[in-house]
Amino acid sequence: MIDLLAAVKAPVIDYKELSPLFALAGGSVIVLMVGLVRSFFVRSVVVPALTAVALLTAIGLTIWIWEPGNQPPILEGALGVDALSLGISMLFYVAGLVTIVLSLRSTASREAGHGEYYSMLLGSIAGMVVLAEAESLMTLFIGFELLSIPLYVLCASNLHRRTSLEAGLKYLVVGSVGSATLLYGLALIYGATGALRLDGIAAALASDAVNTADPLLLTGIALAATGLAFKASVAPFHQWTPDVYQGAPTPITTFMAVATKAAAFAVLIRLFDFALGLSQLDWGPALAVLAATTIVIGNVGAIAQRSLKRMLAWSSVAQAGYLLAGVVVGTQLGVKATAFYLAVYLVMNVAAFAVVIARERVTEFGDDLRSFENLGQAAPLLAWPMTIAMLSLAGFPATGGFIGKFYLIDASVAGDYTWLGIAIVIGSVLSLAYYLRVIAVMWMGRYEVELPSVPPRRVRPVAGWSPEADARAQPEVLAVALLAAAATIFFGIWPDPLFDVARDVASSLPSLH
Amino acid sequence: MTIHLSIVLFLPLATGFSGALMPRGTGRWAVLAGTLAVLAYVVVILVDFEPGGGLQYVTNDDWIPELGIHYALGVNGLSLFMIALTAIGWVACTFVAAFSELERPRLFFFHLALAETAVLGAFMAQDLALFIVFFDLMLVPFYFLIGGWGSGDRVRATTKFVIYTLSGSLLMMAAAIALGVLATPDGGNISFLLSDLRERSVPLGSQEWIVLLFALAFFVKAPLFPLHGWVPDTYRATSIPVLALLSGVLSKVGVYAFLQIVLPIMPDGSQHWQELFIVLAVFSILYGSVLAFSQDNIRLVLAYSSIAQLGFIVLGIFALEEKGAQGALFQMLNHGLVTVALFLIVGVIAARAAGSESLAELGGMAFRAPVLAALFLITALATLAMPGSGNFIGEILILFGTFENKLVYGLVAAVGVVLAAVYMIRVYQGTMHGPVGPAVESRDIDRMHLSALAPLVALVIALGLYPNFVVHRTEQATTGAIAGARVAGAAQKAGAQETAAATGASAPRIVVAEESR
Amino acid sequence: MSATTFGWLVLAFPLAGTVINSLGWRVLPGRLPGWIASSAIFLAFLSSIGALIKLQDHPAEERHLVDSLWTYASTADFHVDLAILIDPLSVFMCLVVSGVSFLIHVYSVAYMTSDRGYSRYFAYLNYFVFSMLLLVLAANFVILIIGWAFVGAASYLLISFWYRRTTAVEAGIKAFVINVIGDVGLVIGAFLILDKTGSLDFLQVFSQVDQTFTRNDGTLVAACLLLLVGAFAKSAQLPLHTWLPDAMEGPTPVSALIHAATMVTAGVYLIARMFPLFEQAPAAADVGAIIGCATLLFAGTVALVVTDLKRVIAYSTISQIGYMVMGVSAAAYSAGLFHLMTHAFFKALLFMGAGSVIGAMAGIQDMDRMGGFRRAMPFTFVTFTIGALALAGFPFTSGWFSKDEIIGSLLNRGGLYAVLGVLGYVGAFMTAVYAFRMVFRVFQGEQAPEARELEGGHMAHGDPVNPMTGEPEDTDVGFPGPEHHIAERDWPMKAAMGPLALLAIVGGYIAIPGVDNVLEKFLEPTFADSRFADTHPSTGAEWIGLVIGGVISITGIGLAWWVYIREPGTAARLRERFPRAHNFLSHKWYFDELYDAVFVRPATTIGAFCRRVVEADFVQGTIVGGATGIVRVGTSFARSIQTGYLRAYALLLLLGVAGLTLYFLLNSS
Amino acid sequence: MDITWYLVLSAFIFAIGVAGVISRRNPLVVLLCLELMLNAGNLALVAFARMHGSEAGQVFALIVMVIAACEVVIGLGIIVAMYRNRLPIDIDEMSELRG
Amino acid sequence: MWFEDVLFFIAAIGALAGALGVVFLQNPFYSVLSLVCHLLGLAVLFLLLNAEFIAAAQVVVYAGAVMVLYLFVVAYIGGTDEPLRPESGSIAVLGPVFAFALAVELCIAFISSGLKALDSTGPDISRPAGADTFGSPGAIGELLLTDFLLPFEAASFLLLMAAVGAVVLARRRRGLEDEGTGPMRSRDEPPPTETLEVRV
Repeated sequence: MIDLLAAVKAPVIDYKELSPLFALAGGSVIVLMVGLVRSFFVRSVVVPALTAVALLTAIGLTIWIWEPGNQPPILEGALGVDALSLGISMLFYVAGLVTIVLSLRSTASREAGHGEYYSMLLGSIAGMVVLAEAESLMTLFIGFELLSIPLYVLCASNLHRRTSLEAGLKYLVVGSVGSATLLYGLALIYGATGALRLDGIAAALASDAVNTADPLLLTGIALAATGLAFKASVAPFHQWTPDVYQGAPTPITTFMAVATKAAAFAVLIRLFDFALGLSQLDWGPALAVLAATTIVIGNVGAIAQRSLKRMLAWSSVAQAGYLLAGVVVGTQLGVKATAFYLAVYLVMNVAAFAVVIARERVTEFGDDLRSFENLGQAAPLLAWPMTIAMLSLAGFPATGGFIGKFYLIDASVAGDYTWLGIAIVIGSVLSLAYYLRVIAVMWMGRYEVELPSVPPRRVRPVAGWSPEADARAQPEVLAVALLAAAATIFFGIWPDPLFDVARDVASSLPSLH
Repeated sequence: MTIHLSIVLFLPLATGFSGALMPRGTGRWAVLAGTLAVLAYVVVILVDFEPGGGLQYVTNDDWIPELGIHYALGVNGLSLFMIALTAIGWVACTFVAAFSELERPRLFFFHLALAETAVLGAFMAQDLALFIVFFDLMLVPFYFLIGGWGSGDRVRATTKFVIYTLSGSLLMMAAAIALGVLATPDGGNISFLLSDLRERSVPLGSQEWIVLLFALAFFVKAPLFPLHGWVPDTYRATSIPVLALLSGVLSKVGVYAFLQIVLPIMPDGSQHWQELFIVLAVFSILYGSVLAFSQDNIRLVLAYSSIAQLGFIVLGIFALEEKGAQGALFQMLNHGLVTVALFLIVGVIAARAAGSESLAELGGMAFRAPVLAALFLITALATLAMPGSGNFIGEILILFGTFENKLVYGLVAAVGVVLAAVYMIRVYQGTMHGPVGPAVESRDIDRMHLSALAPLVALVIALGLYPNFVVHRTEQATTGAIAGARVAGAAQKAGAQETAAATGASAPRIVVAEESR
Repeated sequence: MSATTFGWLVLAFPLAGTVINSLGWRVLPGRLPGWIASSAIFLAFLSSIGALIKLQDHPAEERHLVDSLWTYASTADFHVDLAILIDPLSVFMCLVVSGVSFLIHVYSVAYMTSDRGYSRYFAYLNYFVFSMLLLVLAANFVILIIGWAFVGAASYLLISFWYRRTTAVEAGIKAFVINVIGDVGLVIGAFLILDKTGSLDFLQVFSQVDQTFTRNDGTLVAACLLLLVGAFAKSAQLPLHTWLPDAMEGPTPVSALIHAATMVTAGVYLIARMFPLFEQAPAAADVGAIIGCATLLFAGTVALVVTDLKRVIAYSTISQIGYMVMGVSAAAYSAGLFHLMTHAFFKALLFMGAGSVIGAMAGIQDMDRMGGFRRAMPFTFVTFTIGALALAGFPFTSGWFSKDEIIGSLLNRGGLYAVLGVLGYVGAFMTAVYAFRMVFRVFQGEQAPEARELEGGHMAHGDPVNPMTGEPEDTDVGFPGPEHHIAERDWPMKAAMGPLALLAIVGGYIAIPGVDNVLEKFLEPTFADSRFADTHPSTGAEWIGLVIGGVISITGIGLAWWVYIREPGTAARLRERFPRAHNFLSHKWYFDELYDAVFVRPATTIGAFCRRVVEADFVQGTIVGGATGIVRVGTSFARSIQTGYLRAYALLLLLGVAGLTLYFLLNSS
Repeated sequence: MDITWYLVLSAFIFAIGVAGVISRRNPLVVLLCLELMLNAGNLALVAFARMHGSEAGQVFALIVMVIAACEVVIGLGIIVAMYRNRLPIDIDEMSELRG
Repeated sequence: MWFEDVLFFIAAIGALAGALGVVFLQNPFYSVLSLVCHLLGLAVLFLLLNAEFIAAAQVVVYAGAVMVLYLFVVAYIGGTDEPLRPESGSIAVLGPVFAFALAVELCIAFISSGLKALDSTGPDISRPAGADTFGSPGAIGELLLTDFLLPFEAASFLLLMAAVGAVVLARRRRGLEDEGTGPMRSRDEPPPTETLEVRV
């Protein structure tokens, strides 16, 4: 027995690098346990607090282990803890914190049970981290599922709303199809290169043993790309997005919108720009076409929406298109631009969703445009964040969105994808149509605004609040909205801090020129 | 003395913020004070500015080194009077607005102040990206100003306006980025600093489409035919003080950028499109004039007249000749001043005709409102470039410049001068002369508007008396701006002349000019 | 004080008058504005005399004084000073303009009394005089153009002075636009000259003409023709004359000042001023001469049939200016300017008389309703007749000398010019006829009711209607004042008409062939280097010419007497005999109709077309609508595939996978 | 037996799974079809493992089984929840969110 | 070796048949059973590919446990026949067609691939005596504890999450009522009437 154990060469476990993951996993278990306590106070105050603590710890640890430049993978090539993964993980943590705050009064967390709700949130975040750090196909797939499965549940967690369950089911089924496709693609890549580790794959492609244009490999790439594109809601794999975003509890929608997308792009960057970088000439154009399609589809889809959540879902599809441009060019600049835009994208979407939550809890129109009429007079403190978010999403200057788009266009032009830059521009023009409408509804009175012809789908108010209740009744949401809006402006005027992070992120992929 | 442009630039915004935080009644005065302070500062600059001294009062710090964007401000002959125009226009319009009844006044004046900062920034920016930032930024306040305080179908109008303008300027942004990237030498760092871009060179092929996209943005803003689709709705919906600024000041940003940015950086590209742009300009002159005298609503007459006027300005710029460019720049100033004045007058008139602005319902006001009539007459005559007004010098320089290079186009454009006389006099008579209109309930101009308008009109007259004040200060800058393009043009013309000589037809200049077009 | 200082003063006084009157419109009482204005002009007149004296101190060859206040505008090769040029020609013009203007101001003081726009009127009038003087004093093209346009604006303002008359408004815009056309012509001409000679300054240009241009150089001819366009627009020569008859909508003194004595002769001045250019481009000069001749004949024929008193005089003005243009184009400069001066005297006089009569007629201008005013208005009758005699070129009146000097020098040039000269005699005959047609129809014949009332001692007061359209007048604007003023009653009018009548007779004696030619000697320095400086018809020839002219005018007057006094109704019978001819003439050769068809209507149609079709269908429809349409389609598509059916989503996903895989397979090796 | 055979087989199983997902309305059966797709992946992985002679693929397959189980659990959970809420157990009925 | 080939074909046919059965059988109950059959077929194939442990796991865990879970649920919600109303047209047709197309594409990819190894039965994988043979539980276990430690752990964590999720979704709702007394009683609690509505 002893000798048998001796025979096993135990792997070196780098606890330092893994610490954030431990924080998350441990946190989620603890939260789960604490959640079993019967006291309402413990459930609805301590549990979120603990979750927040876990996330803050993770943030702290991430900063502690922050290390730009190319890092060797750890745990036998399972994880690559480098600036890319760490930087993007930061977004997950922030998104998680925001979600906690937004969930404080939500029915979802109570119906799911606070302990389970928050522990699954942490679990999903852990999955994202694993996905972002994945250095081998296996880890990649596990991370992918670990992020998805809790989300399926969370989407459905508003168990008394038919739409919520519908969202859960749709997300589950389509998502599983996506992951199965991804799995098959990974299998083919494994078959073609004989390696599960990304660096192994890169090496195999570099060696002349494997032809970078081998049908097996390319087919694998195609299927894998599909799976990931699905998560990033890139057209034509975007269709789940509007339905799920609309059906899911809004805090979860916020989380999905910002965090899931970030995770998907982290892994896209790692898989395509790092592992498959050598066959960029093969997959580049295809992804570019996908990006352009996504930009167009997302924007035109958003134009006719009355439900804010749905509109933001469509717009997030469009944004995915913009982001994909950064991946397509496969350059340092591209990675930087993508990372930067992801961060900006987070703040501006959080601002928008926070306002949506604040409104849908108090009006009987839910997230329909009508619940924003004349918000400018009624509650300027809510109207301003929304306005700023919309302007930023539309890419007006002095907001983060402007710098982000500028950066992305810069990247695509520098990467000889000028037409993709033009596509981004055209997309932004289209997007004005619906972003400006929101602003108009809020500031310019109802009667002048021509709303889309489709009859408003009466979303039953999530809450039974009296209509005269306003933002002041939920200060935490207001605070989130204001903070996010402030950040949007800040990054639009002083983006340098973000640029430094982006530079570190890109520095972890030295193979790119 | 040391002059800090940043102060001038952000003063309005600061006052706007403080005004927004002040109690309801007082915010407007803060903003008004801010605009006045800016004006004072600008006057100091005007006095202190050293003609022929090139770029002055330069501020140049890194803003976003990652993207090669600098926070670079400066004033040269080109921007000097544009800044002055901005300051003056804003004082006048803020003044008028401050005395009129508004809902949500603090918000209104905040946006007004923000707009001034943006416009000033666009004129001061010495970095392409910074220019674009301000160029797009100015849309935000105007979006709110039109949509929030306009009348009629204002939301559709303002949305149309923003989409139109932004679709132009976003394409320009793409082009600008391409310019920056392509101009970056291998191993060099990307930089959008105008001075850097001027030194770096871009291959002709790329220059061509880049210039085209720039022109698209600027022509939409100007506006030129056929990119003026937003004009009628917007002009109808916008409230008078805002409209005065929109038409008087904003329309100049684009054409100004031709001189400041496009021509110096991409001379060959500009030269390449000279023909097209001149044709567009001439067409706009004729089209705008014709539509102007077939409109019934005063605002629309002025709207289309400014299309024609901007056509003249573009014509002057792309004559690629000192006189032309000089005239164009001067004309920007003149047209800005008279337009602001004209729209304020329109407001006064409408107030005396139960809000009606239709020529059919107006008329015969002069008798009870002689002062108003006099002010209107002077501005109207100035607008139609009556000799003795600054506009005349501007226009004659533009025409001379055009004759020099493109005689035939110049002759066609000259028709526009006559048409201008027709529609301006038509408006003047339609409101002030003729039988008393049904809607008219005439009384003379009130003190407030008088004190806003009198200085403007005085300024117009002064420019007519001593235009050289401007011309002298701007000469060096304009000459420099078009120098590059002229060289390119001269080369081409030389070729043309040789061919002309080869075919035996040489002697009189007219012939040559015709052939070289 | 130097001559140039006087020159600036000449400009300063009227300007000051303008400012005072326009600012003091509310405070100045009674006739004070009028007197202020008149004195301003009088001071200007004195300063011109001062300038004259100072100028004469200089030796002949140095009588070109330029003085500049400041650089007006200067960039590249375009350099303009705000400068005036004092030389005999400009001084002469100053004297004529300010002198005649002064008298007309005085006349207006009375005539316009009780008009509600009294001080506005004098502000305009002073402004006009200022502009006119600026025009004649200008030392370079730009200043010239400025003055040129200023007088145009002033005339516009005064034509539509009674601005609630629709007719006045229309006349105003017509005059303004045609003047602008002229300005544009000048501008382009100026450019061609600047482009070749590199200067806009008169003296410099003139000094370079001979080196720069060959004889009849293409550019130069073009430039001169463009200058002629300007001149013709201002001087109402064919084909740009149509505005002048309508301009009679303005108050009568205005017609006297602007549309007879001064402004309309600016064209003549221009040609004279530009003589070096024209002499280097004889082709252009010929064009000028021919058109002048054509104009004088055309206008004469029309004047024979028009019944509106003021319009008859207007057409006679057009015709007389035809003589001047013909003269100066044919290098008979002093002759042309001489006629300019005398014409200013007698034509102003005629208008004043007409104004007096119209006053008596309570604003009616139609000769058909006049008659028999001789006894009612003796003074007016006498002065008007004197004017008519001078106009008709009756021997020993000023018109006799000046007109025949022109024709004489034409004949002397020979060739084409001789022909023109003969035609000039034809014109002279018509002139005599229509001049006395007026006299006889207004003052002789059976009395009009107004005349009878006036004899009865009180004034006719019809309720004010617009004589053209018959629409009721809006007395707010004071047309033509609640009460009417006639020379018989108001001394300032007499005071103005008397001197003019005198001048209309003796004005000619400054240039009696053989005796002396003060004018020519005085102008000599200006035209010193003219090619034709010393080609003069012999005194004998001139006298022969004078005799012929005298005979012609007497026969003309006789014919008029026969038709209108001896055999009344002859005119009617003629009308019966030749209805077509009569229609043709009374419709002024259908010029207005022609222009309406050729320019006005097409322009408006194009405008309507652009508004309805281009703007609506192309700009809004195609560009805007097209874009939005595409987006709409895309939107509905994106929504239509978003069916909500999970299986549909899965299907699309599958499609995507299959498609992507296919693409990669095709790209694989 | 050549590896290719196994792969071809897995390809067809995968396709059948997809077809099932698309054409069946009963969520239970749809879940089963998802299982099919995952199994196809497994087969491919194991086959490749054999081809490369390394067990990595097999481990991957093992992990995938776990994951498949998890998906099943969640799927069944949602179905049960739907049942609890008296919602029809039919995918086509769950199409309130659309457009 | 003929015996292996025969076995392959039998197993392959079994697997395919099971798969088809899942899709085509109306009654979910039978679908589950045919999936079991499919899984068994796969297990045999795994054996043929020298993956004993995987095969075993397949049979025990998958075909055993998971399928039982299925059966329970089917029984719980009453696995009624899917009503045989005509499938909503185009989708039902297009689905199989494109699925088949995809299969064909994949096959093309496998066949046209340049890898020689594909057309072999794989390299020799015999191990020295004493060491665990290829794919044996020992070998797999060792790998799980060494090279693939993290996936192993992560998988376990994933199972935890799944369990929690299952609990959340499937447990009887109770305790919502007694929860509403805390200091931070959130006011957006759904009124009971609403829940009733939703249940319809």
